[in-house]
Amino acid sequence: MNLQFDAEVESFRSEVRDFVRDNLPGDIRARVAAERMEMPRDAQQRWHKALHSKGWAVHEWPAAYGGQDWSDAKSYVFEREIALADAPRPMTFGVGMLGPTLIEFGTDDQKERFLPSIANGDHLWCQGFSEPNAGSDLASLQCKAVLDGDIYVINGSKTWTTDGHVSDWMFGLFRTDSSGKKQHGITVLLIPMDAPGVTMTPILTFEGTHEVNQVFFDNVRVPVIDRLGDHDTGWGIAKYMLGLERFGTAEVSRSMASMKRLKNLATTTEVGGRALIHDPVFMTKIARTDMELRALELTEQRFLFQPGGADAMGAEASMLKIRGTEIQNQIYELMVDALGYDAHMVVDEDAVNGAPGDAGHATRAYFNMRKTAIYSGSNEIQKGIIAKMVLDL
Amino acid sequence: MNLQFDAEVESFRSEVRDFVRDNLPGDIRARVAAERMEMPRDAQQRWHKALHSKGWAVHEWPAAYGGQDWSDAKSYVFEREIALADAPRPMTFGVGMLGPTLIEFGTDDQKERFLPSIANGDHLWCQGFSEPNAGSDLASLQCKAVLDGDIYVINGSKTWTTDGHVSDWMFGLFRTDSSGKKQHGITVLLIPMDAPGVTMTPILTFEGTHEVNQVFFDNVRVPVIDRLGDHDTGWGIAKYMLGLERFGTAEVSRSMASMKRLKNLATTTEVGGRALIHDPVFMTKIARTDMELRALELTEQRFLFQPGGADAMGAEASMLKIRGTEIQNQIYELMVDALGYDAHMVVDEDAVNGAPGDAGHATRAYFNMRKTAIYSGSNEIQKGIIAKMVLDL
Amino acid sequence: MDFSLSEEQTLFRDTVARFLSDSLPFDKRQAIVDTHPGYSADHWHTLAELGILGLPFSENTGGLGGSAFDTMVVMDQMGRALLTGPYVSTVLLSGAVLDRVGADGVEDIIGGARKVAFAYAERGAGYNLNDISLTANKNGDDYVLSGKKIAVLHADTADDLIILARTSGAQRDQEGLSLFMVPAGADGLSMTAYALQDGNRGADITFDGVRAKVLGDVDNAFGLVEEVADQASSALCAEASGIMWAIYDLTLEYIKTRSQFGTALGSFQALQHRMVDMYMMCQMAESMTYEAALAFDHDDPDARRRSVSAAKSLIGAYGRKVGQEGIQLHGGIGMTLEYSIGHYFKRLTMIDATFGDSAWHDARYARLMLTS
Amino acid sequence: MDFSLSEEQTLFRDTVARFLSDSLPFDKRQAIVDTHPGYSADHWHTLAELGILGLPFSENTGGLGGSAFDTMVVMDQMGRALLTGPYVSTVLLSGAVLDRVGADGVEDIIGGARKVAFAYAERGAGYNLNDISLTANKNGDDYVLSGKKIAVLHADTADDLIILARTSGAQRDQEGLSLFMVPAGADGLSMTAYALQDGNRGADITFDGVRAKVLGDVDNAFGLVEEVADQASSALCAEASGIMWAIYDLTLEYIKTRSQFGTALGSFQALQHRMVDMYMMCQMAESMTYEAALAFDHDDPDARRRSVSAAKSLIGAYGRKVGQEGIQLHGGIGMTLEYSIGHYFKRLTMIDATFGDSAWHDARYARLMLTS
Repeated sequence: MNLQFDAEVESFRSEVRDFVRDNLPGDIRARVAAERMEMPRDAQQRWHKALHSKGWAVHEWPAAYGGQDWSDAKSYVFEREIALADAPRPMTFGVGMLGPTLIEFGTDDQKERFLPSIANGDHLWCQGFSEPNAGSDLASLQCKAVLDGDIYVINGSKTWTTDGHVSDWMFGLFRTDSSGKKQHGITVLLIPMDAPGVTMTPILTFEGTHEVNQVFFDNVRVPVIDRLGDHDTGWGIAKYMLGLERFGTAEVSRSMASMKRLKNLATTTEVGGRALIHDPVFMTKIARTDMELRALELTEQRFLFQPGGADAMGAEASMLKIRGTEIQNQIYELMVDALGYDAHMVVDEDAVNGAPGDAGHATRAYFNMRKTAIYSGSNEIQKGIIAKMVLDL
Repeated sequence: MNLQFDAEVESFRSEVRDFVRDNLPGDIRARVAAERMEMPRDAQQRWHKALHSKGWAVHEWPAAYGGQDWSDAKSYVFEREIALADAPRPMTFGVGMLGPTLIEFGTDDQKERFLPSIANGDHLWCQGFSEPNAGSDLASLQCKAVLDGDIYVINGSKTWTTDGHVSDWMFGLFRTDSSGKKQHGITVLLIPMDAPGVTMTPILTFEGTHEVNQVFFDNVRVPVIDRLGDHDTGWGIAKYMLGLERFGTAEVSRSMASMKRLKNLATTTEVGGRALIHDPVFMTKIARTDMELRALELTEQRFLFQPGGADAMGAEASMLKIRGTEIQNQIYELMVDALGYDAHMVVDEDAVNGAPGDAGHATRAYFNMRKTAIYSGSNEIQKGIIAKMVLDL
Repeated sequence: MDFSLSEEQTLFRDTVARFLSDSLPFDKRQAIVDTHPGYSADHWHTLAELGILGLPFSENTGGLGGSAFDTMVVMDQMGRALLTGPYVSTVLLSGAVLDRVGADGVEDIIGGARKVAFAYAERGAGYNLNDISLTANKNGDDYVLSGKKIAVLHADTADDLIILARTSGAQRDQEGLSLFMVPAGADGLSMTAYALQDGNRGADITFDGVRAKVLGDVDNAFGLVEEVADQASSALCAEASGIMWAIYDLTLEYIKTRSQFGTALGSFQALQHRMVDMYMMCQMAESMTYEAALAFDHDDPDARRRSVSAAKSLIGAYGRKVGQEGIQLHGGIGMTLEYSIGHYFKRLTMIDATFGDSAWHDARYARLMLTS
Repeated sequence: MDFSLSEEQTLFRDTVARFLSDSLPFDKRQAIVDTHPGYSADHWHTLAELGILGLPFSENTGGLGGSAFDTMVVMDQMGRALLTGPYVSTVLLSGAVLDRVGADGVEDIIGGARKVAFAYAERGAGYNLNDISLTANKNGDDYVLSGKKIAVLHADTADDLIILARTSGAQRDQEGLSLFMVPAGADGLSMTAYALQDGNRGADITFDGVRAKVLGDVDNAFGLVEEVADQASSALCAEASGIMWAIYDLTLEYIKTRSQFGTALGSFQALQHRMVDMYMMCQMAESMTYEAALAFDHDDPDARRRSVSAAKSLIGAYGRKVGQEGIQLHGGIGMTLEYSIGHYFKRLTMIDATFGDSAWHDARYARLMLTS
C-alpha cells in the first residue's frame, strides 16, 4: 500500500505546472477562473496549439500517432495540474473521442486525412449522437442515412450538439437499417459541417449560453470513404467511444479549482463586518463539500490505480460521474449563496470579474451546470447501471 | 380564511389543560417526559380511568356509547393538549380502532359485552393483523381459521403484535378461504388472550424494548358469536379500521412535546463553557426542524379543516405519516447529538432522568422510533399511495 | 379554523389568473423580458385597472385595504405566470413605505402613473438591513446623500427613489437610520442598470451629494423598513409557492407523457418517489405561505419575524430542491431557454437571494428561539 | 500509487476474519454481550496469541510495529464481526499512551495479561480534550487526583486507569494537562459501571483524593493525547467502514431474497436507487479510512488533524444514513434484537459519538481551513 506518487511522477507534475504557468495565455486563464461557460474557438485553438508545441495535445494517443504513452499516473497528474492552473478543458470530441477511435477502427486513408488536423488543432469536431426524441435511450436513434451507390444520403436531425457551431466536422451515428433490433443498423459517418444540406439552430440553455445546437440534414451526401467502420455495425464503435470517457468524469480537478475559488470568495466577501469564512454555518457547508471532494478524489484514485488500472473500471465510472456532478453542483450552489445580492446580476458577457473575488459568472455556471447530471447518461441511468452491474439487482 | 380556533374551542383547550395538570399522575408524566418507550399496563389504565371519570376516554365514539360528539377542532385540540402535557398516548387498539368498528359492524350482543370494558379501561386489546411473511402486503395473510360447526379453530401465527403481552383480548384477521383473490376469505375474530392454545414469544426491538410479540395459535377455539362481521368478508372491516388512523398519524403534538424537550436539553447542556443553544450550527438544525414541524402542523390543519373536514382526507394522510415520522426521527437524532457521551449509556430501566435535562432515554427512543417509518404501511408504501392516488402515476 | 378563500379572494385570484394567462403566455414572455424595461407597460396599466396596484393600501388612500392573505393569493398567481416588473419594488416596498409615513404619492402608484424604487442593499452588508454606510447629512431643510446602493430593483424605470440612509450612529446600528426620497434624475445621482437573472432589472446607484427629502421620523426608520421587508418577504413566499406548484405541474405532466426505453417516464418507481417528494415539498411550502401571511395578524414583532423567517427559510430550501429536481426529471429539454422550467428555477433562486436566503432566516429564527 | 494490501496485511485480515467468523458468529454474540464483562476473555487471549494486541507497538516492546494502515485492516474486520471489548481502550488508547511516554507495561498489554482504561471525558466538555476540570495536585513524589470522569470505556475490567488531569492553568487551556496512572482499585476511587448501547461497558468515575503517578511530562500532555485520540479515531473510522459494508451486504442480500406483493424487493426501482446510494456512501467511507490512516504518514499535526476530521465527519454522517436506510429497507425484521442490523446501527451511532461527532469534526476542519 502506497498512496503517494513516485518521484518521477512528481517531477513530471512540476514540469506540467511550469509549462502551464509559462504558456497559458492570461485572457484564457481569466475566463476559466471567472467560471465562464463559453470558450471561443480561437481560445480553444490557441491553448491546444500551445500544448501541441510541447507534444502534449494528444498525449493519450499511441506514440506512433504523436501521443505520449504516459502511465495512468502521469495522465492523472497532467489533467489535475492543467485544471488547477485554470487552463481550459482539452478538446473532448476530436482529441478524446474521435482520435483514439480512428486509430482503432479507421482506414489508413482516414487516419492520414483526419488525425493530423485534430492533433494540431486546426480542425474542431463535434459529436452527432443524441436525437430530439431519444433522451438517454441512445440506440433508439432515427436519423436516416441511405446508401446510394458509394454515397450515403442523410436526412433527419441531431440535437444537443455541443460546439456544433464552432466545429469543422461531425462524427455521427445514423440509422441505416431499422428492420431489426435497435442496436443493429447503426452506421458511423464523418461529415464536414459545411456540407450542402447541413443547417443548424442554436439551442440556448436557460441561462442564455450558446453551447449546443440542433443540426438538420437535408439530403446531405457523404461518401463511403468517410464511413468509420462497417455498414450497420456502428453501435460497437459508439460503445467504444463512450467507454473512452472513463477518465475524469468525476471532474475532481475542475471541482478542486472551483473549490479554491469558493474559498477565495468566502475570504473576500464581507457580510456584516466579518468575512464569510468566519460564519460557522457557511464554513461547515464548505468544509463538508471539501471533505466530500477529497473522498471522491481518493475513490477515483482507488478505482484508477487498482490492479489493471483504469482499464479495469466498469460501473465504477458511473459512481464517479454521479458523485462528481453532485459535488460540482454543490460548489456552485455555495458560490451563489456567497454572492448574495451579487448573484442577481447577469454579468456582462465580456466581464471577467463582475463580482468580488473570482467566480463572477458563478450564478450562470450554477444554472448551466445542472446539465452535468443530465448529459452523458443521466445520473438516474448511471444508478441503473450500478444497480445492474455492481449490485446485480 | 381564518386560521384561529373560535373562543369556544379555546376555552375547551383551557379546560383540557387544567384537567391534565390536575389529574395526570406525576410518575406517568415523568415517564413520558423522559422519552421512555414502555408504558406499563397499570400506568395506561390509571391514566385512562382518569380520563374516563371526566367522560373523555372514548370521546371519539358516538355520544350514545359514551363519546362526546366533539367537532374536529375540539378533538384536534384535545389531542394536542394531552401530548403537550406529557400524558401517554390514548389506547389505540381498543379505544381508537375496535370501539368504533364494533359500533359500526358489531352485533348488539358484542357491543354490550365489549364496549363497556374498553370504555372504562378494564380490558386492553391488541391487534392481530401482521404475519411473519406478509410485510406491508397485509392481504396476503395466511393464519387459518376453520369453521367447525359454530366454532372457528385457529392455527398459525401473528407477529408484530404490539402490547400483546399486556392485553386481555385480540381482534385479528384470519384466512377462512384461500381459493379466490387474497382480499376474499378473510374473517375478523375476537379472541381472549388467555384462550387455550394461545402462546406468545416476545420480540425485542434492537435497543431492548419489549413492545411487540409473536402470537401462536394452536387449535384455538373461537365461537361464531365472537366473529365481527360476516364470514370471509373481513377485508372491508380491516380497511375501515385502518382508515380510522387518519387523525394524528403526523404525530405533530408528540413531536412538539419532544421538540420542547430538545430545546430544554440544548439549553441545559453545556459544551466547552457555553450552552449548546449558543452553537450556531446546532441551533440551525433545531431551527430548521422546528420550522418543518410548523409546516407539518399547518399542513395537517389545512387537510383536516378543509371543506368536508377530516373525512375528506384521502392520500393526504400518507403525506402526513411520511413527513411526520421523518420529523419525529430528526428530533430524536438531534437529542442524541446533544447528549454526546451521555448518549452511550443504557439508562437504567427505572431511571426517569438519566442524563442532563429531560429526555434521558432519548438514545433508546432514537433507535426505537425508526419503526415509525416502517409500521402502519412503510413510508415507501405511502409514497406509492400518493403516486397513485394524488399524482395519478 | 378555515383555510378556504373568501369570495373576494377567489374573484381576485381568478381575475389575475385570467389576465395573466391571456396576456402573458410563456411563449411571449421572453420577448418582453429581452426588451427594455423588461416588462410590459400595458400589463402595468391593466394591473392598475384591476385594482391590483392598490390591493395592499388602505381605502382612504384609494386602495382596496387588502390583507397579507389577499396579497398572498395574487402573488401566487404572479409566480405561476412568471410576471416580471416593479410590483414588489413599487407597490410592496415603496408604496408601503410612503403609506406608513403618510407621504403623498400613494394614489399615483395605485393609478399606475408613478413608479418608485427602493434602495436599501449595500455591498458588504449581506441581507442585513441595519448595515448601512450611505450617509445623509442635514443641509438646511433637506439632506445630502453620499454613498452607494446595489441591486435596486427596477430603478431604471422609477420616477423616484426611496433611500435607506444613515443619519447617525455607527455602520451597523439599528438606530440612526432614516428614509429619503429623491427624483430618479436628481443631480449627483448616477445609475448603472443591468439585467437580472430572473428577467427583472436592477441597478447600482452612486449618490454623490444628492439633495433629498426625509420621509418620516429621522433616526428611527429601522423598525418600519424591517416590517416592510417582512411583508414583501411574505409576498415573495407566496410567489415562490406558486412557482413551485407550477414546476410540479409541469414535471408531472412531462413524466406522464414522455417515453423512454418504450415506457412512460412516470412509470419508473424511482421517479415516482421523487415526484412524491416534490409534491410534499410543495404542500409544505404552501402551508408556510399561510404562516408568513398570518404573521401580520398579530402585533408582536418577534412573532412576525419568527413566522416570516420560518416561511422564507423553508421555502428557500424546498424551492431550491424542487427547482433542481424539476429540471433533472425533465432532462435535456429542462435545460433550454425556450422551455419554462429553467425560468421558474431562476426566479426561485433570486427570490431566495432577496431579503435573506435560507441561511440568513435560519439564523434570525435561531436568535429568536433564544429569546422566546 | 497502490491501494492494494501487502501480503502481510492480507494475512492479518484473513487471520482475524477467520478467527472472528469461527468464534463470534452473530447468534452467539448477544449472550456474550449480556454477560459481564460484555466480551469474551477467551477472545481476548486469542487476540494476544495472534499478535493483534501488539499490532501497533514498536518491535522493541514486543509489538509488531504495525502502521495505521495495518490497524485499519484489522479494525475493519472487527467492525464486520461487531467485536466488543477493550481493544480501543487498552491497546489503541492506553497502550499508545504508555508506549509514547516510555512507561512500563506495554509488554503485559501485548501479552493480554493487563488491561488499562483511559479516562479523559468529562461532563460539560463535549468532545473537547482540553476541557478538563479534574485536578492533580502535587504531594511529595506523587499527585493527588480529585474530580470526575465519564464514559470511561471498559473501566470495570481494567487493572489500571490512565487519567487526563489538570495540573495547572484554567479549565479549557491546552497547557497544564498531565497524564496519571492509578490502579483500578485505588483508595478514593469510586466507579459506577454501566452497559453501553453498543454492548460495550462504560463507567463514570469519581476521584476523591486518589494518589497517582505521573506519566510523561507534566503540564504538557495535550498534544500527545490529541494525537492518540486521532489515531484511535482513525481506527474507529475503519471499524465504521467495515460495519457500513456489512450493513450494505446484509441489505442487498435481503432485498434480493425477500418478496413482497409477489416480487423480490430488489426489483423495485426506488429501492434499487437507494441501495446504489448506500453503495456509494460505503465506497466514499472506505476511501476516507485511507485518508485517516494516511494522516500518520506525515509529520504536520495540522495535516493529520484535517485528514482525521474529514474522515471522522464524513463517516459519521454517511454511517448514520447507511444505518438508517439499512433498517428501513429491511422493514420490521431490521428492528429486532435477534437480527444483526440494529446492532451494527447502534455501534455506528456510538462510534460517531466518540472523539467528536460529525459536527465537532466539521468545526475542527473548518477552523483548520482558516489557517491553511
